[in-house]
Amino acid sequence: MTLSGELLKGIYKENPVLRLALGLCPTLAVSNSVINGIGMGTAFTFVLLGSNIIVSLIKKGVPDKIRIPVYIVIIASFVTIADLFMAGFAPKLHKALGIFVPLIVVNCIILGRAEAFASKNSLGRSILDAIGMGIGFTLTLVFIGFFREFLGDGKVLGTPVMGSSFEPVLLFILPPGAFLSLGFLMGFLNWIDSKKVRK
Amino acid sequence: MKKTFKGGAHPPENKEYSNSKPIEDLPLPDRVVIPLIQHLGAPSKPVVSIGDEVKTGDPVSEATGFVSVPSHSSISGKVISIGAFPHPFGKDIQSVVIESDGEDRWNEKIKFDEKYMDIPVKEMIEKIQNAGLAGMGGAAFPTHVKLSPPPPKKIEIAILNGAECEPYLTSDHRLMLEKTEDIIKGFKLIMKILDAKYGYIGIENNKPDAIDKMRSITSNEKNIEVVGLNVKYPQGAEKQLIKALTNREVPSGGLPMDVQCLVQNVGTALAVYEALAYNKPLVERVVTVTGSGIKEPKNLRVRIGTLFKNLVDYCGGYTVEKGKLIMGGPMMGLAQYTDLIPVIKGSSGFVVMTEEESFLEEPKPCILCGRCVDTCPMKLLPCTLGTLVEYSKFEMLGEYNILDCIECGSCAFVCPSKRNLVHLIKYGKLKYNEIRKKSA
Amino acid sequence: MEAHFYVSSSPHIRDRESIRKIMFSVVVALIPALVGAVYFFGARALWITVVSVLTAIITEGLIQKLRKVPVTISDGSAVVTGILLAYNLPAGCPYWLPVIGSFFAIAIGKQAFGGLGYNPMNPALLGRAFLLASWPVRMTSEWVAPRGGTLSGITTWTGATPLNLLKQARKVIHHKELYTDNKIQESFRILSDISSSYSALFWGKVGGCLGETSVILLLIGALYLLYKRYIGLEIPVTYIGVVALLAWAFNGTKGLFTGDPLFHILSGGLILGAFFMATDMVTTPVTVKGKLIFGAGCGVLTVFIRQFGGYPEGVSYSILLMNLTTPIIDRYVKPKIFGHKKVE
Amino acid sequence: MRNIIKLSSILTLVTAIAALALAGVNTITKPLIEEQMRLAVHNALLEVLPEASGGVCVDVGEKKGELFEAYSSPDTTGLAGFAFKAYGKGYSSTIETMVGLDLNGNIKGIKILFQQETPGLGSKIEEIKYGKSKPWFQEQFKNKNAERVAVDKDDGEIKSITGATISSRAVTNSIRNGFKKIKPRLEKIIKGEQK
Amino acid sequence: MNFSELLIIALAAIFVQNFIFSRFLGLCPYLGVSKQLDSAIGMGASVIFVMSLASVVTWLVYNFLLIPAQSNLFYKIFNLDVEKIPDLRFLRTIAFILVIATLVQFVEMVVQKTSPSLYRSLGIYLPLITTNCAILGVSVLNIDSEYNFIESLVQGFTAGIGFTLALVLMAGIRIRLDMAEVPKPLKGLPIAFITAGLMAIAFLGFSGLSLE
Ligand SMILES: Cc1cc2nc3c(=O)[nH]c(=O)nc-3n(C[C@H](O)[C@H](O)[C@H](O)COP(=O)(O)O)c2cc1C
Ligand SMILES: Cc1cc2nc3c(=O)[nH]c(=O)nc-3n(C[C@H](O)[C@H](O)[C@H](O)COP(=O)(O)O)c2cc1C
Ligand SMILES: Cc1cc2nc3c(=O)[nH]c(=O)nc-3n(C[C@H](O)[C@H](O)[C@H](O)COP(=O)(O)O)c2cc1C
Ligand SMILES: Cc1cc2nc3c(=O)[nH]c(=O)nc-3n(C[C@H](O)[C@H](O)[C@H](O)CO)c2cc1C
Ligand code: SF4
Ligand code: SF4
Ligand code: SF4
Ligand code: SF4
Ligand code: FES
Repeated sequence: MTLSGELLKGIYKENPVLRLALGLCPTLAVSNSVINGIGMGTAFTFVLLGSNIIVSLIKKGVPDKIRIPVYIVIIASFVTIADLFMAGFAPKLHKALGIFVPLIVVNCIILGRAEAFASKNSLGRSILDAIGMGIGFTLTLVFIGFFREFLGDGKVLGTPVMGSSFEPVLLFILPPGAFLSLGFLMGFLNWIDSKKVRK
Repeated sequence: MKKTFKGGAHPPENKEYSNSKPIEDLPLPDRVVIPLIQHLGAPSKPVVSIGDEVKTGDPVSEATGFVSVPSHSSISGKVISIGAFPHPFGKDIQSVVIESDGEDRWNEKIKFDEKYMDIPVKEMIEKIQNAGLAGMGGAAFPTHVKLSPPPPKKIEIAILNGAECEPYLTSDHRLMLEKTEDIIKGFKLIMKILDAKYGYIGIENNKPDAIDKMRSITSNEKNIEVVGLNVKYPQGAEKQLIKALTNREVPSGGLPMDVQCLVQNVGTALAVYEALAYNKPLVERVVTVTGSGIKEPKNLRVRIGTLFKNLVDYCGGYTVEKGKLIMGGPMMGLAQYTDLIPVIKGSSGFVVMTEEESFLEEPKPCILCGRCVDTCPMKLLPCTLGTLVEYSKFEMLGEYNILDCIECGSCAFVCPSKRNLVHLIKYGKLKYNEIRKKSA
Repeated sequence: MEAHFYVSSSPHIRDRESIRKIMFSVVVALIPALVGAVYFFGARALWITVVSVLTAIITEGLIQKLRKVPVTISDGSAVVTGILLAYNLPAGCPYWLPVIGSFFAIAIGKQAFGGLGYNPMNPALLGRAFLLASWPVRMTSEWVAPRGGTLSGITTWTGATPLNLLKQARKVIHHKELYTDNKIQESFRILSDISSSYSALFWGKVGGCLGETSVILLLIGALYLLYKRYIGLEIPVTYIGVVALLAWAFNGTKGLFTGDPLFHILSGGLILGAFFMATDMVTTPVTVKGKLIFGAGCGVLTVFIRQFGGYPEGVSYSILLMNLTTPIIDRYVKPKIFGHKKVE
Repeated sequence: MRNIIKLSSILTLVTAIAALALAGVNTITKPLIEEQMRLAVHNALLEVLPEASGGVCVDVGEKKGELFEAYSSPDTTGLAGFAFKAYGKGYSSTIETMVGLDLNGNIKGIKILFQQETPGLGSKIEEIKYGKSKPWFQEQFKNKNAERVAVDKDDGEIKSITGATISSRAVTNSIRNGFKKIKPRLEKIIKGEQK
Repeated sequence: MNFSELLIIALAAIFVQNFIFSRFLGLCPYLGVSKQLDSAIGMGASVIFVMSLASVVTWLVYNFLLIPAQSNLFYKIFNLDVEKIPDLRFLRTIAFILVIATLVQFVEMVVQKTSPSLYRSLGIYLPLITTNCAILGVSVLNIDSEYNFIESLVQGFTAGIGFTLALVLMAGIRIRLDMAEVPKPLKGLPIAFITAGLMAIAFLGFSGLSLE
């Protein structure tokens, strides 16, 4: 695969959330606003990038039997770093994302990429993969976040954009709205794909 | 004790077309087609060749095992062909075709035997097999097999099935009115063969005249009781009949003898009597020809092998050009694509429906209304069975006990979505059995 | 003459019942309540119903066109959904509410799953739950007082619908420390007055969703459906029975077995729900035993939500929640098959 | 066996390195985080008790961070008022409010510190109307006596949010009840100060 | 300790703040293992067990090792000054995940040894559970909510029950969806999400629950 392909695949073709159905919990939980999506996406990308780099660097030295535990420790370390810095520099966001920051550690995308990609590929490719996947994840969160914030709260990035006569569809900002938005987004992508295939 | 079972349906009875028509003898046909398969079990093997002269009652084929019966010529004449001919089961089947000599000369051995009651049981059973008896209630299971339960089993209750729950059909009804004594004699023979303690005669309450007649004839018999049954389909189905009369449930996968019962159709009882008392093989039976597609519906005594077309012509012909021809009743009967099919031992009637009557709506998705569940006499979940088959989930059919289905058609009848449940279930049974065989 | 015969699998005759007949009978059965709604709440009740039904039909037709499947709007199921959704709205709500609700009910509650027969949950109730979650203020404050009566059905109290009144009063009494004496006394008076609302509740002279208020008119329709055997008594009777029992046992303010079962039966959407919505066959169990469990479950949940929940009324959520259990009930609760010793 | 020991020691080593690295990060961020937390409280205090600006707030709570004294000058003299944290169970969260009081028990300002009420409904307790700079719901509390605040539905003066009576009540009642609870202590402190 | 408080924790974990429908924790196994009823029940049972156990163990780790308070073992054993106890809270994430992973491994081993039949029905789900955020989630939530030991256990156990409830209901519905004419683009995961959304709407009926 070309290098740019390595970067871009995570955005659409192998989008971790929409295509691989991984990392669903944070996607649904923090996608109620754009800003949450950006925050989560950034933290996630940082952890993914960090762990992909380290895993790719040490891939030869780790015995197979303890590969997973070692990866988990590495990932957990980066998560903690992200967690601590976020608490120090962006306390509001940190509070809004709640337990989903520490939970990045079990996010299946990260372990999945470490396992399936970084442990088998060169450092450069692993970095590109991490950035691509991170962007794919972040974009998905931001997209769903935009949709939910706009419909459910009448706001974009926290600023009211609809007139006062607009009565937002509260459901979208509530938990069911997350499921419905993601479900229909996935269905929509399937529909587009089927159109493409027919052509 | 409630004289019925749980579930069931109430299709329109439509018996008035023919229930007051006395049985008439159909004039002898010019030729008969005698299929070698008219019963459940191994097909019989022909014993005549083309050109042979036969008399009425002469065997034309022999049984090929215990669960098999011979066929007999139903007229006198000459064998003109042996080959595959259209058959009510929907495919062509090996048959012996006999051309009538118009004289109806009977085999000499067929005559009244005064001491018929005294022959040993074993011989009786042999005679019944040789007479070619197969159940006349529809399934055509060889009668002698049912009458010889394997040693540890003991039949305590013999049941005469006069329910005739299928709409339209009236042949059993007319027989019970016109041949009452002979039927009872046959029933007593059956009880004697089995050494049965009690006899029940179950008749649906829509035939009060038959109940009265049967009661008057059996009033002196202490161990025979005539029981009026709720009018409900499928009251005549073996398991449901036993449940209604004795409150016993034939276990799943089991046979009536597992609950010490045996069920025979009234026509079979008559045939048993004639086979033992007259040595008469099963060469004729009573057939109801009915439905709004028939000009003059009738009950006819017909030689086995007579083509259905002859029956129709005798009944004045069809009223319509297009319609549906069913051998048996409309709930379980087999639709025929031609009327050039022979009457066989299990043909209790032919129903001809008009085009409008035979129109079936497009099936729609199941709305889970549960009507089929309420109505199923076996207490299955027909809707689920149907859906599982539609989506090819054959391996799950066992969990829903598909093999317990008696294919009575009640579920499909009541379904507001007009689903072809029985069709699906039949197909499902086939597939499920395949899977079971493979894994066994 | 050479006759031509059709061939098909048995059985060759079918019952006259059809989906369409059943659905339009339900429509007929719902008409008395609509007449009542128009009488009590004015012509707006009729228009809301019309808007809701039309949206339901158009949505169903459009989606089926889009999906390129046969358009089945004439089977009447969308009409029933439309009417029932309208019956679940306050009479004073703006017209866009039934439009959006009906769209959600049909498009997402029903067609997304493949249409009639495939939806796991009651579409009309999903529509209502969607509206309630999205515009709670609209859905809980657009009440219209009935002609010649009050919202509460009690002449001396005008502020709220009966169950709301009860809920608020109970709350005040449980948290006396938070409220003024005035308020506490008032709450006690409400509790003692509540039984004077029976007749208003029975006839429908009370505030509430437009189709749920009149017990007698709903029962007339329900009797018709029972007579036609389109609904059975299993669910309604267990549902209402369990509500009565539990309300009597636990809803009193003076300890166990001091509750007012009659009030709980007559008020809110229980009659509408029990006879017309908990009986929707698509989303309820097929077996008799299953239906009894379903009805009882609805009863328990309704009382639980009325008693402890954030909403004064629990009927719609109870039915929706029990809808979720339907596939499991159908899977594990089977009738005893003829000839089997026991259900495994 | 030997293998197990080898594997365990590698794992331990990795973990130890990770722990050390994290300890390093922690020493950097810990003061930052603590400062953030302090700032949050401090800013809230200043907001609800502008009189105390310039002065410091001294924590006097039994439970850490529940009750504050405010002084009008840096050397902790001249008691200017109090602030306390009130907790009320709302619709879907426990709402945490900082309440500023003058010495007579009149509210000088309130600030919601934490709430997770339904967005668009209960969360309107923090809504800032277009063109305004302060949340209208919280502004209502200014200069009301903490002992007597109540929402309109309970015959009080605080206008509750439509469709979110529960959240409105939670804030209001938590302030009233919180004040009732600390009142004796406040009186004691004031007496001590006057001595 | 107050019984009604525990009841509130339980009701919240099962209904009001169901891990699936409200907290969004454990969605992978929720969607992955809800295609069949038997496996849903097996998975549910495993999660209930592991969640309870993890709640207890992580609570102990946090309160006896990580926080600088009198409960800390350093304080107890070395008689250290509270002020001087190292504040190891920053190690929470790494400690919890390792504890949980070890715990699951251990449980797997024990079950395999003691009850092969149980292992056959639950064993396959155990490895899946390590990377399930519901387990780590409940552990972190217990700490964030400042729950005591019993409260943590109750929350862990009942959250598992809530998870199982959601899983089993979903499995029932998905079996039915398998035999429905779902529009093509929505087949599979999309309709599963939509169903979960509608289920979450139904669970809104429990919102605002208060025991009084
Ligand atoms: C393989 C087989 C063996 C049978 N054996 C006996 C038997 O030993 N005794 C008996 O009374 N009936 C026996 N039957 C007949 C059934 O009880 C029943 O009468 C027959 O299947 C027709 O029933 P139906 O017309 O209700 O379908 C047997 C049937 C089959 C298929
Ligand atoms: C649905 C159903 C309905 C039946 N109805 C009758 C009936 O009305 N009369 C009858 O004699 N046999 C009926 N049978 C066949 C009986 O089950 C049974 O096979 C028959 O009475 C046995 O008698 P036979 O061997 O003499 O035919 C029915 C079978 C089924 C499956
Ligand atoms: C999805 C949903 C979320 C809700 N959120 C809140 C809330 O955040 N705060 C609140 O007070 N009430 C909330 N409610 C409760 C209702 O709006 C309730 O009817 C209202 O609090 C009663 O107040 P009222 O007397 O102003 O109608 C919510 C209701 C629903 C359906
Ligand atoms: C007795 C009966 C009750 C019904 N109740 C409802 C209902 O509560 N909600 C609804 O959307 N449709 C109802 N329907 C219509 C229909 O079953 C419904 O649209 C299906 O759920 C859609 O698949 C009902 C139909 C009948 C016959
Ligand atoms: S339907 Fe046919 S086989 Fe069944 S009982 Fe009636 S006549 Fe006999
Ligand atoms: S499932 Fe079989 S036994 Fe039951 S009603 Fe249908 S055809 Fe009859
Ligand atoms: S009768 Fe038809 S529609 Fe009703 S449950 Fe049975 S199969 Fe489904
Ligand atoms: S690990 Fe958590 S976030 Fe990732 S998919 Fe599984 S449950 Fe969801
Ligand atoms: S892939 Fe996320 S828990 Fe399995």
